[in-house]
Amino acid sequence: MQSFSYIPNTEQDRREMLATIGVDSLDALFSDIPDAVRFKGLLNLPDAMSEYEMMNELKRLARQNVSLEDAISFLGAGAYQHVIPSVVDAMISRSEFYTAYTPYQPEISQGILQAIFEYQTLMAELTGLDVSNASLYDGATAIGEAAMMACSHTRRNRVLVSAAVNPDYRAVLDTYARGQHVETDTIAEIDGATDHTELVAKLQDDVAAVVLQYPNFFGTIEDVRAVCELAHEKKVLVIVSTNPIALGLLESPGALGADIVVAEGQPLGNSLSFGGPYLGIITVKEALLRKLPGRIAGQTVDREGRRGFVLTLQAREQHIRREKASSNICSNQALNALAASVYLSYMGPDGLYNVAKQCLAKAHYARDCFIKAGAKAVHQAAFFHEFVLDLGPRSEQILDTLKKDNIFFGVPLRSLGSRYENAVLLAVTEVHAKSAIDEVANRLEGLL
Amino acid sequence: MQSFSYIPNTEQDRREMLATIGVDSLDALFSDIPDAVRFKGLLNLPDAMSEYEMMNELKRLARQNVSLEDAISFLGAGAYQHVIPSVVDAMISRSEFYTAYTPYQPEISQGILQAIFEYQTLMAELTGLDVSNASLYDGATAIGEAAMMACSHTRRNRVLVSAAVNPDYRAVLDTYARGQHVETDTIAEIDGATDHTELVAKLQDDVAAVVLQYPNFFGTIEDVRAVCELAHEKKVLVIVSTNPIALGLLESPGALGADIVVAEGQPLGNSLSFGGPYLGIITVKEALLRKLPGRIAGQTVDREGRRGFVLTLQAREQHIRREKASSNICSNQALNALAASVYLSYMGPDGLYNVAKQCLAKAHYARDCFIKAGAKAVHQAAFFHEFVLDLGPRSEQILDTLKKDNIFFGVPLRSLGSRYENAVLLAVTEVHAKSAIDEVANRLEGLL
Amino acid sequence: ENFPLIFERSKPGRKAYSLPVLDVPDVELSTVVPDGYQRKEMAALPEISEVDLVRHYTGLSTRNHGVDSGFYPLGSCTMKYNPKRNELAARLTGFSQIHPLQPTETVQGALTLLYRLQNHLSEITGMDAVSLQPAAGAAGEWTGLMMIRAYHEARGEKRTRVIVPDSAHGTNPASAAVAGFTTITIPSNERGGVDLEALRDALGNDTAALMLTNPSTLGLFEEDIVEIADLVHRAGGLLYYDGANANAILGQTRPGDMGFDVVHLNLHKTFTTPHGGGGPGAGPVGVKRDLIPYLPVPRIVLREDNLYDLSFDAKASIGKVKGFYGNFGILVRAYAYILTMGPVGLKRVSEDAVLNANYLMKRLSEAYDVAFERICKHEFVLSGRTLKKNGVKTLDVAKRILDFGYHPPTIYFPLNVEEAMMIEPTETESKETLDAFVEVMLQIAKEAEETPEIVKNAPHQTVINRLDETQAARAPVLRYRKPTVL
Amino acid sequence: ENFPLIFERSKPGRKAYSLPVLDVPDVELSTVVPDGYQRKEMAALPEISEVDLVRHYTGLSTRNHGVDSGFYPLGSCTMKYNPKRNELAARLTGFSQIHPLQPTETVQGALTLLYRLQNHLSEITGMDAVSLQPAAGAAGEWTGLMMIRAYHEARGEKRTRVIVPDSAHGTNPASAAVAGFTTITIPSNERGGVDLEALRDALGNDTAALMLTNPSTLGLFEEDIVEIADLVHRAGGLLYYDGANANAILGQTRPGDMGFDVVHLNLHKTFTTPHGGGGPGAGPVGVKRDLIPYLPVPRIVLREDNLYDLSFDAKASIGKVKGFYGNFGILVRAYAYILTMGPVGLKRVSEDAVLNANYLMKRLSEAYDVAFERICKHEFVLSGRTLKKNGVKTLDVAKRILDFGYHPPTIYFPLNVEEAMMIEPTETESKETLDAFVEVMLQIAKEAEETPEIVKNAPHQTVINRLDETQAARAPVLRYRKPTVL
Repeated sequence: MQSFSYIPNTEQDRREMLATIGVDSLDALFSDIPDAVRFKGLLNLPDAMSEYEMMNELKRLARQNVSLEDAISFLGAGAYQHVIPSVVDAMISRSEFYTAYTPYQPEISQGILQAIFEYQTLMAELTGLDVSNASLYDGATAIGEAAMMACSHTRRNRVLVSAAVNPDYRAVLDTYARGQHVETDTIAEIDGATDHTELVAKLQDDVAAVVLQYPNFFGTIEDVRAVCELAHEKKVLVIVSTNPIALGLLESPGALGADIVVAEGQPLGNSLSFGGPYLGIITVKEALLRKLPGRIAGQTVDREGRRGFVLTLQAREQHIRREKASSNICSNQALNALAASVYLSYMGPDGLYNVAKQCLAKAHYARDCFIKAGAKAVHQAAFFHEFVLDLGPRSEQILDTLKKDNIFFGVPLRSLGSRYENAVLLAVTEVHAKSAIDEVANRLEGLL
Repeated sequence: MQSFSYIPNTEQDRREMLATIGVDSLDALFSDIPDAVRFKGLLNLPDAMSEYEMMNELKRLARQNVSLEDAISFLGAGAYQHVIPSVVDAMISRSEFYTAYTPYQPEISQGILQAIFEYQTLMAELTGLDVSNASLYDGATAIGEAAMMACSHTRRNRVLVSAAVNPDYRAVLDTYARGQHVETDTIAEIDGATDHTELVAKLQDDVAAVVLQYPNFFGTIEDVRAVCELAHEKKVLVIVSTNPIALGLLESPGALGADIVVAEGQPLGNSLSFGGPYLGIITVKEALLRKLPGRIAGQTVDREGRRGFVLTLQAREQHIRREKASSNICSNQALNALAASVYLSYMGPDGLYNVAKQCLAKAHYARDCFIKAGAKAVHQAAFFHEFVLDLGPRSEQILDTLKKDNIFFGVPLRSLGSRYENAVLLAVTEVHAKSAIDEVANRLEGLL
Repeated sequence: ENFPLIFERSKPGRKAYSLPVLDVPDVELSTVVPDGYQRKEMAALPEISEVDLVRHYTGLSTRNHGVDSGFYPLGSCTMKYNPKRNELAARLTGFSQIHPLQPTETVQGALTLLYRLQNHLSEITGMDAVSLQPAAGAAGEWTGLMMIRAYHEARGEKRTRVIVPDSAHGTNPASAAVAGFTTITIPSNERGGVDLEALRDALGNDTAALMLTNPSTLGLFEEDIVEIADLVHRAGGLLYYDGANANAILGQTRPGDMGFDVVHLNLHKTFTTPHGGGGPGAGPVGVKRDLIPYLPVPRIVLREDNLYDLSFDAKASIGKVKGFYGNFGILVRAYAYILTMGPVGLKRVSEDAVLNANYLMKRLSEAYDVAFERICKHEFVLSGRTLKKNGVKTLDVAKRILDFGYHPPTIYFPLNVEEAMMIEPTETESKETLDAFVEVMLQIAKEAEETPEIVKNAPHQTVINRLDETQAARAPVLRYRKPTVL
Repeated sequence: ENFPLIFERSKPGRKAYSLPVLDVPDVELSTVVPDGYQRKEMAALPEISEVDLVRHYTGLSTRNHGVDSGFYPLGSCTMKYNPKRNELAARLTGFSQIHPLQPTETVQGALTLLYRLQNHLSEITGMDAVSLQPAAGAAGEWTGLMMIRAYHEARGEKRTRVIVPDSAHGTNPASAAVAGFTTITIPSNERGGVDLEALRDALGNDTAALMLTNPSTLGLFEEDIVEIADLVHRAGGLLYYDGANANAILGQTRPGDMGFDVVHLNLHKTFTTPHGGGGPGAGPVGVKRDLIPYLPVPRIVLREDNLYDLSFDAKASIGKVKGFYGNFGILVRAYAYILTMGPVGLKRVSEDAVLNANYLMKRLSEAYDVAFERICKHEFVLSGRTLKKNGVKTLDVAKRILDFGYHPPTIYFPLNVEEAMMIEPTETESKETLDAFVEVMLQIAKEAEETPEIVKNAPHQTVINRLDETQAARAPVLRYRKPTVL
């Protein structure tokens, strides 16, 4: 009989176990499946591969991708290349963490529970709000959850979304909204920032929340404070989607007045991995705590008064609320949250500031270089580490030429409309050496 | 002040600690170094690199090597490419293992001590002898240690070494022998096997041991049994250097009569790593136990009768014997030994047999293919997974041409004398797909 | 002694981080950051050296039980062994260091993998197309239900109700709610299956779908599945398959063949991707042909020039359900698993999962009430009601199990069994492990009889004993705050 | 309960291994293996599934204390933090998957690294050339002494004696013995240094070398080093530097400048490569110009065409001392460390190693006898003699330390201090860690006074208590044997 590394029972084990059960064949254990729907024969899948063959096959596939180790990439738009300290993977690779389930049994899960508690503290600190959950799926779904939560809390069902919010996030939000019969409405952007005039016009009584991004999709540092003031006048909540790296240097959305902060946590020590698994961050003001979706860890004591941690406030959650739930989230991104905690603990306040500062300085340097090389600025607003350039009518060919040398210059924005027909969005971080920026600027100059 | 990830003390810590010590500067702590030999200024080394820069630099160097993932290689001669199960690195990467020292405190070192005890058992089982130590440095030095041990035990100081023993091992043995005023003498090989006639002639009263390899340097399955009979008649010990993979299928040297078995343990789950760290295996008959160099773990009980393990028989060791020691070994290759244990436990008897069988079958298949392609057999003796081919006068160019396509056809043997002027030694293992062998045979045919 | 929080290990000025020196001109913040937008107070992140950080998280890890630590028969969670080779595969540079927006020509390997995985999961479930996007089982449910809604709406039908059995996971009704449906819960019959009468009563022209976990959370295969499917379809509804328990049926039967229209799988259950202490998982969703137009975008497609591509071109699609294309790193692991097992291995998985469960059920029936006396699939439910006479609750049994180095079963679920204990051994456990667990369970049953206090006061061997969950919820402390120095 | 041996988890017929199917014609063994050379009885390797194997070794790991588990002030072993980044570096495919006999053009990266590491270590030690081959400190000693022998022999001098101080590691005299020398041990003076009178007496025209660890194993810098070097050289001998304690002097002074002719370094001490539970380490050896001809082969050289190469061309060489070129994987880690620290960082290492040691010595002097009242370097020696009045031995103190999660100091070494405890904190520890350790040590001293039984019966918190070492040695059980079933 073919053996499989992950299936221990021997033929003799199987015989003994069947005898104990009191049936004479394995087939008898499947006799409750109506014959009409029994699957006969074998699934049409490739034959089992040994570890060596499987790994070779996957290495072959992996080599068919151009990894960023072999490229210069200014791609961002929601996923960012950063330095990931080696300790991150070393710690999340501790098997007691990654092979565990949700910590339902606190006595043997203090490791993860305390780690979640620490994560919640870090997120609250970073975003300037009171409470964090244990994580959501990613930055895109976090906006969806936040908006639904805002509707549930305000009992209103209209959400205003800035056009300067990542279009992918807006698309996911739209799906969430359709699900719960919520309407979304877009607020236009001017020069890469939310148009406050339009916002004011649309801030009607049925509006639950305004969603904006800070720094926004174009990299612009939005005037969150002003938006919060406008919205709060109408008792409208403000949901700010942010970049956690930027918060090493920019004022926290909480301090600016945001009621709910969400973020894509990938930049905090999580690898790019072609888009996932990433980390959905959400923090809220205390008042919103009972509407916060997902797991939450809380501190308590054991019978001897020792500090310990448990999952708490479960009355909010789907397994208790069932059909009355306003979120269905169950499993989340615990291991990515752990990575974020290790990352932030490793960087410390000084390190995070330093990363943010380098992103900012290098992005400004790169933008200047590329403009000198002939690209045109599209926006004039203040920005953090992303910005938009216009490469003119030959934009597509230029990107293509650079791509052939494994230079991924930026994300084309043509889907955003005619204004951005030839525009690309670039992100620059601490991984970009001056020499690489200069090299690309040189190449660009020759192409423009 | 520049900060370093691995140095925690802050400036304030340093000030407080100096105050407690009662000195006013760090310099004062080095005042015992005579000024004449104080090193002024900074060492002439590259400036500190951040983790990202350092890793990039090492990745750059690593990419300047052709890894065997990108090559077809029949190189062996003491270092072998095998399938390494993923569990091996996962287990030896547990930091409680790899960041620990030699287990001097058994109560908090049961993990490593039990692992050593299990390793000793595995080695004894595999080699067919009574006792193993916790490891030596590698296969080459293991022969040196074994020979010196034999001399010490027999109080004789002459060692006969087969010319079919790996020349590198012989060179290391020579260095050991010179150190301890031992003489070594070579027994010639005929058709890739030890010449028994010459052996008999040289088996004089002053001979402590005969050293042979099984399978030997040329891959030949030596007649160990016959050598043991000849040697034992003269009360000469037999030291057999073996390949642990071969012992999945070939009779154990212990069963054939060997007194001391040594081996390069690299093939047991240790990566090639450009020659090290590897694993020196040594096992002996019970009678030789008290002369066995290195650490040994033994079973015992604690005060409550629970089974436990300790380092034992330390009276043999350098830290007790000091100038009376016949070996100076202190640290060894514990982590490589652990890798070997994980490997063997994973493979089990059936797996090890299977690996050995595949090596044997593929080596025979490859040899036939290459001979059909025009290479000439050099030896006719039975062999395991290595063999010698003669490529004729254009040998060097042929190897060079293949190399340019990242085919490492074999190890040239020209240093062994005129008979091997155009000969190469090839090793074939379970990693070599038939398609790769066929491809190389095709290429070879075009070149010969 | 309390295990310190990372914040309690912090010391001002200590640094672990290591970054390249800034090699471009520094910027004066006030010239590039708008007034009032520089952070005034830095986030109170810990300041710690590398070794202290490593000791902190290593120490935390040793205060946690994972599958690698020991048996983990947590019902409905399929706590299988997580293969080490899959961890290596996901970490290959060519997978872990690619950006989701790279030109598709530069990520053909990744797209190939996704495309093949879609096809393999279609084959395994008997469906016609699969989307890999949902990040978790619940996300898969929601995605599936949104498609069901779109399907009915496209046909001009107003179907607002989703039927779920009382044994269903909480995510089922919750997902229905967030997809805009109302839920009807129907009771199980005495054999643990769907009560056909109740189903008939519930069905109507407002029925959007029946959600079924099969085998159910009771570990029982729905013997009437053919009739159920027929009833639902005839009422104009669709069938949704919750794949949480798919481990029991791999290669034995397929949701598609049973009549299901939409299915999600939990790759972190059936396909050995690690649970990560609560995630990330992946919840791919498969559909029958009629529902293909509604699949989320982008879809992974094979172009005529034999290159793989992302297609956003689907007018009827429910849209995007997640950023980018799903939890790629998890998908790589699942693909590695499928390649490793092949069709023979996957069938063997369900065989041994079911064998192990029945063996364990049989042996435990000696001391515990089995909720339903019939052959189970990959898991089964015991009731602790017989222990109650000495005041021992199922919770106590669970806590006592901790003392023996095992993770306890799921308790108090499903809701329709009193003092439920839901046990799922999985196929990756050996008979010896099951036997050792049986010995412990029998001993605990004996203790419950003879020395109930030992059980009621358990655990005794853990780093901490029972925690005050009431206090935790009543006066929530959800984050650390630095003590104010007076 | 005993933690099972891997053999006790074995079950006939169980398999974890996974190999490609044989794709070439199978061979009939009897046709290719000589008669009597097929194995008759398979080695009794365990038969175990993958998860059981993983649980076995994971379980064993949790029964072990490493640097990542907590403070490890084991004197003379320099138990520093082992950087995670270095582990990654050594595992890069381009380093871990290259064969030592590949054509040198295909391993230029590896050779570049080795060449640069040689040069960096030369600079750090103040020597003229370095060989990276020795696998460990003791192997470095032996290699160095073999070169010293070759040097004297080449000059026609018969010098057979090596002088070592009484505080030396056991490897020093042992290495001298295996290099063919006899040893003269000289006592230390009252300040812990070399007794110059005794040295003068020992020196003669048979003196091959003086082996010195500086700072010594007492943690004391040899203040008379200039005079000592002069004395030895004038007697025609050479000076050997045992680099076990080099952590104290990085960037502060160099063996070469002190007058040493040969030096070895322990990369697994000073250069943060992990100890691996007893190895692998690396013991590179450096020499002054006059000894270069005797260095082991091969040497890593830079050819005129700017390619790196292996040179076997050295007639006077002592030959080969190890297979291939040394413990390459360890050398990669050490190189990564040197690049990480740079000249400023390495100097800071010795500063903080010495600062931490002096701070700890000062604080512990409150309750323990300090062996030598002077500034120490990276380590220091306490004597437990004052505790003896209540029958508490140094061994007991060490065992009691275990209860607090620390590894104890080295005990009963060096031999010239009664009830010695040799403490080396290293620079990777924080002041808080040292302070917490001090509190424990003071508490133990108090216990020794007030409740000595607690100390004498320690440890109390470990998975096992004191083991019967006498029985272990008297009736050695050195391997598992399957119990015979009667």
